[in-house]
Amino acid sequence: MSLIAIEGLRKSYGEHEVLKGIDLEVAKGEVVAVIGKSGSGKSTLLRCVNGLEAINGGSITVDGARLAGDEAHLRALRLKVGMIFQQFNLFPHKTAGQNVMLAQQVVKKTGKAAAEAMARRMLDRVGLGEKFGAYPDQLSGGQQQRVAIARALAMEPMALLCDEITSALDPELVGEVLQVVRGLAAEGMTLMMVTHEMAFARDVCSRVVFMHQGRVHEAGPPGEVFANPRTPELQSFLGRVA
Amino acid sequence: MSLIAIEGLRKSYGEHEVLKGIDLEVAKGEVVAVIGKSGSGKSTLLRCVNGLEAINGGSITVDGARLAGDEAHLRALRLKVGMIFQQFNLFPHKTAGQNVMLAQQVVKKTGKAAAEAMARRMLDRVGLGEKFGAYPDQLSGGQQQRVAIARALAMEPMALLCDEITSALDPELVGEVLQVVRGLAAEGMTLMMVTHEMAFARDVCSRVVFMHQGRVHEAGPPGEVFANPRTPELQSFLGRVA
Amino acid sequence: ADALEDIKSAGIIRVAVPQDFPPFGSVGTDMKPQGYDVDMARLIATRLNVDLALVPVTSANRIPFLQTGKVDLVISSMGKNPERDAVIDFSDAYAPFYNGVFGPEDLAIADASDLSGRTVGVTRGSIEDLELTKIAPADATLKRYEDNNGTISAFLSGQVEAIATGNVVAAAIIAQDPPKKPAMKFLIKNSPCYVGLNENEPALQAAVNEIIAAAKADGALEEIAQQWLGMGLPEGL
Amino acid sequence: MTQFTLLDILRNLVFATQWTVILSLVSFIGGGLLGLGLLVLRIGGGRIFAPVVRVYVELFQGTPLLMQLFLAFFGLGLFGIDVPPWLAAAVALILWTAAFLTEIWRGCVEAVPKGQWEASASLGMSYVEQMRHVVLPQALKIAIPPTVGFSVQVVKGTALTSIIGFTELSKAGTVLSNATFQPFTVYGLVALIYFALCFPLSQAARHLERKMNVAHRH
Amino acid sequence: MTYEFDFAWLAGYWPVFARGVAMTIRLILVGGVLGIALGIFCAWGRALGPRWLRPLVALYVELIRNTPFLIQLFFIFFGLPAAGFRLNEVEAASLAMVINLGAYSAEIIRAGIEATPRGQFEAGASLALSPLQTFRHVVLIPALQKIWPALASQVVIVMLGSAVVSQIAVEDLTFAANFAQSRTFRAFEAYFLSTAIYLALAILLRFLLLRLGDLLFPHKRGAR
Ligand SMILES: Nc1ncnc2c1ncn2[C@@H]1O[C@H](COP(=O)(O)OP(=O)(O)OP(=O)(O)O)[C@@H](O)[C@H]1O
Ligand SMILES: Nc1ncnc2c1ncn2[C@@H]1O[C@H](COP(=O)(O)OP(=O)(O)OP(=O)(O)O)[C@@H](O)[C@H]1O
Ligand SMILES: [Mg+2]
Ligand SMILES: [Mg+2]
Repeated sequence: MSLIAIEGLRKSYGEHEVLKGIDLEVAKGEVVAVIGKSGSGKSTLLRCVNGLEAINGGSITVDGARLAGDEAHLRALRLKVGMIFQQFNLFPHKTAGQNVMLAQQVVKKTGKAAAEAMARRMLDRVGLGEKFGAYPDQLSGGQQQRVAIARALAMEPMALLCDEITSALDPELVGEVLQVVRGLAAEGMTLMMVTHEMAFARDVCSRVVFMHQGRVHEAGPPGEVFANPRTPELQSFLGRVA
Repeated sequence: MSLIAIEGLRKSYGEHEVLKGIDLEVAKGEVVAVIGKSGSGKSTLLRCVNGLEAINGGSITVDGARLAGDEAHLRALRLKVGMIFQQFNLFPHKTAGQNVMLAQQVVKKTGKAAAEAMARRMLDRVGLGEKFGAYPDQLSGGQQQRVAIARALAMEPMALLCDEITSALDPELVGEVLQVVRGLAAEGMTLMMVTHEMAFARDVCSRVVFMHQGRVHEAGPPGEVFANPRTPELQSFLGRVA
Repeated sequence: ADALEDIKSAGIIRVAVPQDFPPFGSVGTDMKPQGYDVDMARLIATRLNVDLALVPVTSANRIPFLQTGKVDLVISSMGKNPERDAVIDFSDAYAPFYNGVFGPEDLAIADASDLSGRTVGVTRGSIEDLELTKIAPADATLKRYEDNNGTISAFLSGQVEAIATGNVVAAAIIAQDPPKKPAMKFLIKNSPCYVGLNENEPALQAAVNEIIAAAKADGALEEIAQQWLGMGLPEGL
Repeated sequence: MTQFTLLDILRNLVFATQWTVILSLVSFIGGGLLGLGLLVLRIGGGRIFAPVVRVYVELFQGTPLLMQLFLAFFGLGLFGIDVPPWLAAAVALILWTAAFLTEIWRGCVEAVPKGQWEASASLGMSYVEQMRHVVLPQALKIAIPPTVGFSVQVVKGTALTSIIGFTELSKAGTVLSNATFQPFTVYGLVALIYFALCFPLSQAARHLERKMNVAHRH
Repeated sequence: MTYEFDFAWLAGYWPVFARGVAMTIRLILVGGVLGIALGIFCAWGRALGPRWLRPLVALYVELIRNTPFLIQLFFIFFGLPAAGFRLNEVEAASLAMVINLGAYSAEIIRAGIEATPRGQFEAGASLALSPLQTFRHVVLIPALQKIWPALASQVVIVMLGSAVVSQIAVEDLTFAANFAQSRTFRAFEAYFLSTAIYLALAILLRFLLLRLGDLLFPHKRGAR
């Protein structure tokens, strides 16, 4: 059974229909790269899966539970699916460690000691064990993004959604974040990631989904999709980015 | 004789010495790429050449005139050397055309008609002839940056300093700006540009300067520098970016 | 210079009068000052044969007006005490001021010692404030409001149990027929009001005193008292 | 006792309101002009003038307006300078308003991104030209909502001129309530009139602010 | 004019001034703490609260901001007893200050909340925090930090504005000055003295508030 099942998903902003019926299944342990032009609806798709946007049609099912709009269901969903953003969105008034501890303590009511132990473990995992007490603005972009990953991991989600998590980084810092993601993939984490890093997508992902004008235009294993793009849209897209 | 001559340039912020003695000459018509890790002092170097930062030692000579700190000298310098920033820094309360006209009218006391004619010419040159009346927030990032280039060109500088002028752009928009710069280089403009676009540096530049910890660590024609980096620092830098 | 001469040569006398202390000084429907103090000012001006400029003042600024030479006299139902006398000069008394402690009918107070443990409202800096402060027992609480209006409102809204004020003021409240009527509990003192003037102006002081004496003698002051206080001048003012 | 009808009270209050309005306009216009001058000294006045303006602002923002009015009127009188009340009121209110506006506007100038200074410098503009053509026009736009918002404080601040003998709206209220013994009617009306004066101003400020934020997001 | 300043009389009045200063400090302490708390609640109510709460908060804020403090004070002190709710003058003054500062700080804090990047709300939500938890743990502190200097200024303004509470017989610093001058007729000395004390209090209060800000927002120190 697939962990995330999206069926006929539609989403409009006012008049403008951004997602025009998306069908997509993500199995446990799969690493899916979502690619496509700016405005094609990649972010919107991820945000819908995380319940950050109310949907206008279709359904999203995560681990067998169908997404509903009420607060309790949303929170249950978000405990299963973590999200990492392009702009890191660390809490500026909390240290790296506190960023990782907060949701555990507030949402899961984990005790302080246990939350701290978990935070240290997760920061170690992203290679930032020694930055526990540093505030976000004392960290480089790459470090901040890794803290954001640790923060999501600490909630022990079943899947992670990553929206262009390296786009706001200086080129030198991209590598360190991708390294962490590579590790997660190797450990079997389910990942759905919007990315512009084609080389990375080719190496690490088990499937590539190309979005175009609010639809899944092409999808398949990276080897196939990159080597033999079937539609002219994907061909032109790959031509431009590569 | 070189257009820009930098000798023993030193610059500190408080205790922290950012430039530790830079020697560099840029001849007329040369296109110099400045590369290096974040924090290595690339921006600071450009800002010193444009007189935006007071220097602590050494000298900068532009077109035979030595840089001094007083207002009159600074203005004279800035008429010879234009600068373009990562964040565009267009004047948000003026249209594209007015952005290009303002300094001509205020600084050079050019008449309105002449300034407008020049503005139209320069906007045409960067491919934005039809955007004369658009306000910056009605333009895409790439278009804004091209207006910034037109604005600098309208002052008819002898050289242009460009500080990561494509870093704030979405990947699809980088190309259009680099195209404009390519054109300028072909027409013989003297350019000194900080960039992370290695492919572009290789193609277009006549010389590459690698900065490391406030010093010029290696320099030479792009063919040599990229193909045979001599120092381990450059090797590692190129390895990471490429 | 001599203040009296200045007044004569200018042909005008500037007098500070209250605007918030009926019946000594308040306003008519045209917002012009009226009251005992105002008529007193008019009397002095007439008898000095000069024009009159009325300057409405409050208890907070009446003395600065005098000290900075912005007015020549302060006629604003002022009482006298040694500290005040050290700073300005006073004329002879020009008006009586019967003040007492007033409270609701059923409040049992017969003299100052009965105020023990009670809360009494009074207008800050007024004659009754000065007097009551002297005679009230230590455990009586005096609440000092900015003006008459505050004192009265405090009484009517029940914020204080009793108030010390002039009998004419109390009469004015009763005339408005409020739910809570102030009844006289005891008389504090008949403490007269004095005209205030700057120090070292003997000529002006003498002239004012002369006018006051003459007005007492010829009944002019009696007339003012009848109009504004509804009673005649007491013996020995 | 003189009897006042409700109409008498209202008529007199409205009449006194004209002083409130005039004083507000004078302080706001005068304070605005002075504030602009002080602003220039504050941000461009170097080591000598900038600290002087800072002390000035601290002094006027750190003491009650009531006391400032008192000292402007009577303090000068002590030195034999006879200031008419309207002049003292105008001077004190203008000085007070200017102190606040200078600070508000300084915040707005500092809110203009540093990049704007650098871009205009790199085009060869002088300090004055940068100010005139690039920074002030942008700062002005940010400054309008808080400035309009502050005008509400000015309107309410004029109430304190009663200490030097002005019978503006709130003093008229006090005087009338002393003459009528009807504090609730009188102060109720006073509150209403103030609200009628101030509410449009604060709404305008809010509207402008919202409009600007929308324009920003554009 | 040859006015001679004389502060000798003060000897007899310094206890009045000392008590006045203590009262002014007490009022601003109560008014500051509760007023800001009320302001936080109202800012939340107006920016993020349930729909029905928003117009109520708006009404309260507009009523208070557009009428003079003195009038508000009169209504609380003289008016509420008619509704069967009697507060003594100190309670009334404290309540008036809380209500007044509450309205002003609500607007200031709301600006801070609205300046919070959307990403912060979304990060909170995606970590399964409820809206209220997100507000409490994620939004509030950075929002307060952004507007802290403005809030500090407003507290100082309210402290200076508290001078009028002497009109309902609260024995604060202005009362002390008025009381002294009504006995001695030395108005200049009394007002000079109280002005100087107000200035000192204002400077001290602002300083303390900014230090408090440093304590509340330790991450600011790490800023580059
Ligand atoms: N809150 C919103 N209100 C209105 N339109 C929106 C909103 N968010 C996104 N859109 C529109 O929806 C479309 C898809 O946006 P989305 O952010 O999903 O694209 P994307 O594929 O992630 O692009 P990018 O690569 O630039 O991030 C765009 O046309 C965008 O303008
Ligand atoms: N205004 C400043 N005050 C203090 N330190 C500064 C300032 N500007 C720059 N620095 C420091 O100077 C060093 C060099 O900065 P610079 O901006 O020149 O680097 P760069 O090579 O341009 O880096 P990047 O690729 O990130 O733009 C850095 O360590 C930076 O922290
Ligand atoms: Mg996106
Ligand atoms: Mg740089």
